Amino acid sequence: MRGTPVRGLIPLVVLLVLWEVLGDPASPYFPPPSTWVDGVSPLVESDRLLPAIGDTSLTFVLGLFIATVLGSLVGTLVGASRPVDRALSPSLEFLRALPAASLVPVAALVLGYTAQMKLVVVVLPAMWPILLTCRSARRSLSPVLLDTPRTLGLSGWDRMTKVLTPALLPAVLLGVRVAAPLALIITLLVEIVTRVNGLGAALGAAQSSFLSAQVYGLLTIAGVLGFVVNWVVTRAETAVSRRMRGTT
Amino acid sequence: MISCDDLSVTLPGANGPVNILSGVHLRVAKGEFVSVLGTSGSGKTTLLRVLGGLQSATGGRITCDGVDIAGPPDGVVTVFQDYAHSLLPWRTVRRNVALGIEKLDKTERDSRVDEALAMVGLSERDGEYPWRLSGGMQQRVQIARALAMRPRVLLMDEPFGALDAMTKASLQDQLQQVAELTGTTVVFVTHDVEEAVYLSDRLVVLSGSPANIGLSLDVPLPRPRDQIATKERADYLELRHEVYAALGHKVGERASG
Amino acid sequence: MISCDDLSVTLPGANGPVNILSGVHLRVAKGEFVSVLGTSGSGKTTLLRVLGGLQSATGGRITCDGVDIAGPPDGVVTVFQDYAHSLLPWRTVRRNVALGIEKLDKTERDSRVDEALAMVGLSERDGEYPWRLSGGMQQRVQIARALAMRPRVLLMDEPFGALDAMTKASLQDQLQQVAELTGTTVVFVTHDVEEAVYLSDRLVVLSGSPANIGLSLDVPLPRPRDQIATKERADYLELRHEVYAALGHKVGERASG
Amino acid sequence: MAERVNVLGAAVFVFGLGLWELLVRTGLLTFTYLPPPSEVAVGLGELLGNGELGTALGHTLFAALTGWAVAGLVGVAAGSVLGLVRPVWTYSMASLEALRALPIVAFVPVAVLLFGFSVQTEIMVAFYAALWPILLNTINGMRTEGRLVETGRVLKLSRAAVLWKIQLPAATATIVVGLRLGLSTSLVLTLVAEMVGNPAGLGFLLVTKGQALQPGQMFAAVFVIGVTGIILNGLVMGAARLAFRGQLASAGEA
Amino acid sequence: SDDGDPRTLRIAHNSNAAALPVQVAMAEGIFAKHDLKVEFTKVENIGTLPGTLGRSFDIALSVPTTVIAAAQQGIPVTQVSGATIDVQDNPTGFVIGSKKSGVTDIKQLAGKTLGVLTETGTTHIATKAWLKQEGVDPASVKIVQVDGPAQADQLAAGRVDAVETVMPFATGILADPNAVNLGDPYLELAPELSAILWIAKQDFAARNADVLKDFRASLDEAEEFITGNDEKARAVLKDYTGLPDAAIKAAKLPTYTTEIRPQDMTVWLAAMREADGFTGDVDLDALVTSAD
Ligand SMILES: Nc1ncnc2c1ncn2[C@@H]1O[C@H](COP(=O)(O)OP(=O)(O)OP(=O)(O)O)[C@@H](O)[C@H]1O
Ligand SMILES: Nc1ncnc2c1ncn2[C@@H]1O[C@H](COP(=O)(O)OP(=O)(O)OP(=O)(O)O)[C@@H](O)[C@H]1O
Ligand SMILES: O=C([O-])O
Ligand SMILES: [Mg+2]
Ligand SMILES: [Mg+2]
Repeated sequence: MRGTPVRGLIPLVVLLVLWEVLGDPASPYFPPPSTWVDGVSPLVESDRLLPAIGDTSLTFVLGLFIATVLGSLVGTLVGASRPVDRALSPSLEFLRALPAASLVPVAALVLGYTAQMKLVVVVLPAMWPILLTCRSARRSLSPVLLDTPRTLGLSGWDRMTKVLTPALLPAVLLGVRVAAPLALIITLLVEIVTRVNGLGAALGAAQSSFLSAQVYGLLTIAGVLGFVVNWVVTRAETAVSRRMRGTT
Repeated sequence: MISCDDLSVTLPGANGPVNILSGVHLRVAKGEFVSVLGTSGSGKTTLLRVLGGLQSATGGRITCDGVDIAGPPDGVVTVFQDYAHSLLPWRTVRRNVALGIEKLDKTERDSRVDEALAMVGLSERDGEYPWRLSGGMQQRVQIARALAMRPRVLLMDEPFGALDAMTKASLQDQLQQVAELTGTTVVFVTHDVEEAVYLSDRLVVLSGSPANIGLSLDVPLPRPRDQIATKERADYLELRHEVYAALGHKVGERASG
Repeated sequence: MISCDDLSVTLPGANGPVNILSGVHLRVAKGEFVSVLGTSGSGKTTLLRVLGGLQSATGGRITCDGVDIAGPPDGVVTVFQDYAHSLLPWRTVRRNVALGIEKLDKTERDSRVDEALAMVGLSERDGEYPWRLSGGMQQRVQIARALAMRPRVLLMDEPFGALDAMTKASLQDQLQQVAELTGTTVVFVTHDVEEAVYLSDRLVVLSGSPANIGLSLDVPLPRPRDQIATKERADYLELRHEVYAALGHKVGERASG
Repeated sequence: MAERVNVLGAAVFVFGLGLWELLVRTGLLTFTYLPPPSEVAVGLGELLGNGELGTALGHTLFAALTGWAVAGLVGVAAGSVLGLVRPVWTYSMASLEALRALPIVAFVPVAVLLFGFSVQTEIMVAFYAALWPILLNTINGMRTEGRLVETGRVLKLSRAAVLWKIQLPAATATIVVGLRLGLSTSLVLTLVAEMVGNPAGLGFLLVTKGQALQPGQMFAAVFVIGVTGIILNGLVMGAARLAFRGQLASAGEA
Repeated sequence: SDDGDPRTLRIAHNSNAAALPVQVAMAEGIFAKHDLKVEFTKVENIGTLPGTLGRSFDIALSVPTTVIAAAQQGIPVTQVSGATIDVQDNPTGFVIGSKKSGVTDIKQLAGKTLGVLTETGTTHIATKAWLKQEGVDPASVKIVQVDGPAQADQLAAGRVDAVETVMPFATGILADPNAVNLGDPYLELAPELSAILWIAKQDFAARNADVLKDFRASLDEAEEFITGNDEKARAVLKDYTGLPDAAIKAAKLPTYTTEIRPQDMTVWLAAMREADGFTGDVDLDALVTSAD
């Protein structure tokens, strides 16, 4: 599988063109795409857009990164050991189901209204897909593949870096693909809820001021942000999968 | 050096746990070459996995140099029957062979890899990925990887099973030479009676269900052995005969008589 | 019934495309049993994949009953060399064997599965998952699956490679009997010269790089053959001798002389 | 069935609750917003007593499970097509990737406009949230090992039979992971939709209990949400083990 | 009832005490007496309500800033009744500082963190205007949104230095000895100001003037009832807010009014222009439906 071809954007473009042509330019709820640029221009003029994109990107990417590290570690651990899996699963399952919005005040009590607080709230749900895909990939690894480095006397570290990590990498990246939009959603949600810096804060403000063209403009920017990260991860995943062809 | 006493192994099965091995006593001396024979499914692979520290026994005691085996002991390397799964598909042949010796400095490592690849006749294919190789080639990569480690003990599970007669003979002799030169202890699972007799100091046959060692036979043929000279010896032919008979096999016996 | 003319196959390699087979001419008549020999990596598996319609040739013409092969033809079943990857891990042994005949009604299907499992000696393990079986057992499940299909043409890639001598002999005879009874055409890749001579009407040897058929030898031993009687015949021993010689192998020749 | 009850996991969970209670009792944690488990238990009793909890839970479960089930059908079907039919993948995957990147929470107000304050809004959100993990995992699971597909061809299975008997079962373990992910995501986003959109269900219950200065009841709702997550996941895994015994056993999940 | 019976009103409001008159009117049969049927929906997030008028609801509780912003974006809503009014001896808005953070006066907010209910909300616009009046640059105050129930903890924990809030949260926050009430930001804009009101879609209001008149009349009667029957009224309040008994007992009810006060809209628009850089042109006349 190669990277996702750009041709695949055709249906989306058709949809947007239809919206532009058939949409009512005066609609307060569904302004056509051509109005979106004007919608966000006040933010550009007041120099608020770029910092907002920066703040959101930072939380999103950093959150996703931490979630990836934690998710693959915990996922590998619970995938490798049934007792650990049984001990941790219900608690993890419980935490996962908690809505981010009700975690915000709790996290804020401990960390204040800071970027770290945003990170904590983002990491928990975002690590879940990575944890689960990693866990199931670890479970279905061939025992012979796992025995090989042991019999060759590789140290624990070498077993992890030279065998386990490459073998689980495709699964981790699949998990990251699923987690990326989730991390973005939660980042925006936390920003909407707290109005702590970022696109979500701008989005929330625009929404409560009924600036729908600005809302769509900001959503598009957020969407592009998510798409770019997705695209990078997908590229990485396809490149890795191709190298792993023997196993897949 | 390797010994197991009253070894038993139970594995999960569709209808509850199954007792695979029971009451197995085996002692392999340093530098000894022991072959393990037995019908398909008798438990040879399981026994080898226990000796290699890859599978824990349900009962009995297994030691290597007097130390209880828990995990693969240093210098004990297993060559797996399932070669397809034991090669890392993301590494080239060369890097697969180097996997166990990457702590060595580059010159030493390279020379060992080159040597091992030459032994198995794959010097030319060192840049290839394993999934582009034929079955027999993959098996040889695995053997090369084990040889590059220069192990004290080699546990080999049907290592030459997927090889044609000529390649097999050549590898048998390479193995024989290496073992003799370095004093390597070898436990060798095979289906090939002639190969077992030709290579071994002793051969054991797993039989029964749960399996244990039904026959143990010394092979006092002089070393070094030779594919032509040894196989023409009367005592070689007699031993072969004896093993076939013990396996209840009327064919090889007569056909070669 | 199966024929290939001037067949050539090129596969991708680390340093660009590699020409594996070139100028292969092979004709297998209906009901004929042809063995394919050759050193490890010579292209036996590749040839079998082309005949089975699993791999398209780069050049030449391949037909089955006069029809160009594009995809596996009806009634042609391949038994793969790497049995570990060819079984569906989520299906029990019984359901793996039934995979190709699920369109049949239940009674017929069950009786065919039972029969096939009995032939390979796995009747007792029919409820087990394949990953709980030993290597040789997995290989036998794959053979049973092919036999249950009652194919016109069987393409077998080292089907008895992981089996001990006794199980192997028993399966050889089962196969022989089935082929004779049903007029099945068999192309059989093996490393075992004695097996090839014992089973075949004709054997061919792949050699060279790119490989083509270097030797083609008729085996005019009378049928039905017998593990004891046939292998005692002078012409059997002579043929065996001849093949070993052609393979450049001095050992088998003398050892059995 | 008895050994399926996860005593160890429950013990760890209860230990966590105990630790929290201890922290509050020793005065290390003193927040009115975040009550100790004992107070949450009282709140839980009150919510159970007046029947609010049952109604809200029923509503949320209905919305989340409906959205999830539809996403399961659509995701597995579309994922199979995308995973198996090259041109469809080529000409639509990038659009899906772009749509997937859109933050659904921000669309809740729009969904409220389209569907009003109705359960449809929540079902839409639950569907959208669950669709992606199921879709991606299905597409990924459809990359069946080449040899298995060849086995199907060799045994002359029809294209449909190869799909049904080989490719889908081979993808099952992966799809089940997608379904589990989809389930928790749809539950969580249904709650978000209830918190900011349709005023019903557990999401609204916890907002309104917060506004009513009843932190015990509010966190009782949060607790119920978490436990619901555990139970739903257990049910999905249990059902999957029953329905796909072999697939899960071979994936080490039995 | 856009498409059904105009005398059946679908009403949306939140847990605010401002909604007490409609609930009392319902409970006491006052609506029925005026030949009105009503259906209530409690929605905590009333910011989304303007868009739902005419679809899900006929009448909704709202705030002036929302009405102005919505109208400016072409969403045709209009005030159809007053709800509450802040007067000097009965304020409903609060800015509360923390002694620990050194905020005991509005001027000390510069450089501090202020927890607000909604950044775009009425209370915050008023606070910003107030800050400006006091010579503090609102941009120098760091704003975070903190949900009412969480405000007390966040202030006590020092996560915010001051909060801007309403009833009933103010009671709990002020219970902390470190908390200091800095004043009601609404009353800094005008001596009397309405900050909560009832809205409907403009065309609905135009078509159903008589219904709305009955609606207001019902609320007026309900207000009288509240004044005369404190205990009963508080029982209703408890019923729809779910507040604990202590909070119900301690609650100070706001001053109710059904009066539509165009002058208040003018004050709010000015405050938005002044404090929020609001630049749009709004026809304030359309935003109020004349009472007669
Ligand atoms: N992972 C496993 N789980 C459960 N049972 C197993 C497992 N592996 C092997 N067995 C069972 O243990 C028995 C012995 O298997 P083993 O692989 O040791 O046989 P073997 O002698 O090596 O056979 P072969 O010559 O066919 O490789 C068999 O009955 C097999 O079904
Ligand atoms: N998938 C592949 N891609 C590229 N090259 C391949 C592939 N499979 C096999 N080859 C190459 O083709 C050649 C012939 O391989 P093939 O598997 O046909 O040999 P074989 O005669 O069956 O050997 P063996 O007896 O070891 O199984 C080898 O050089 C091998 O490296
Ligand atoms: O609230 C969420 O976790 O999406
Ligand atoms: Mg074995
Ligand atoms: Mg081959």
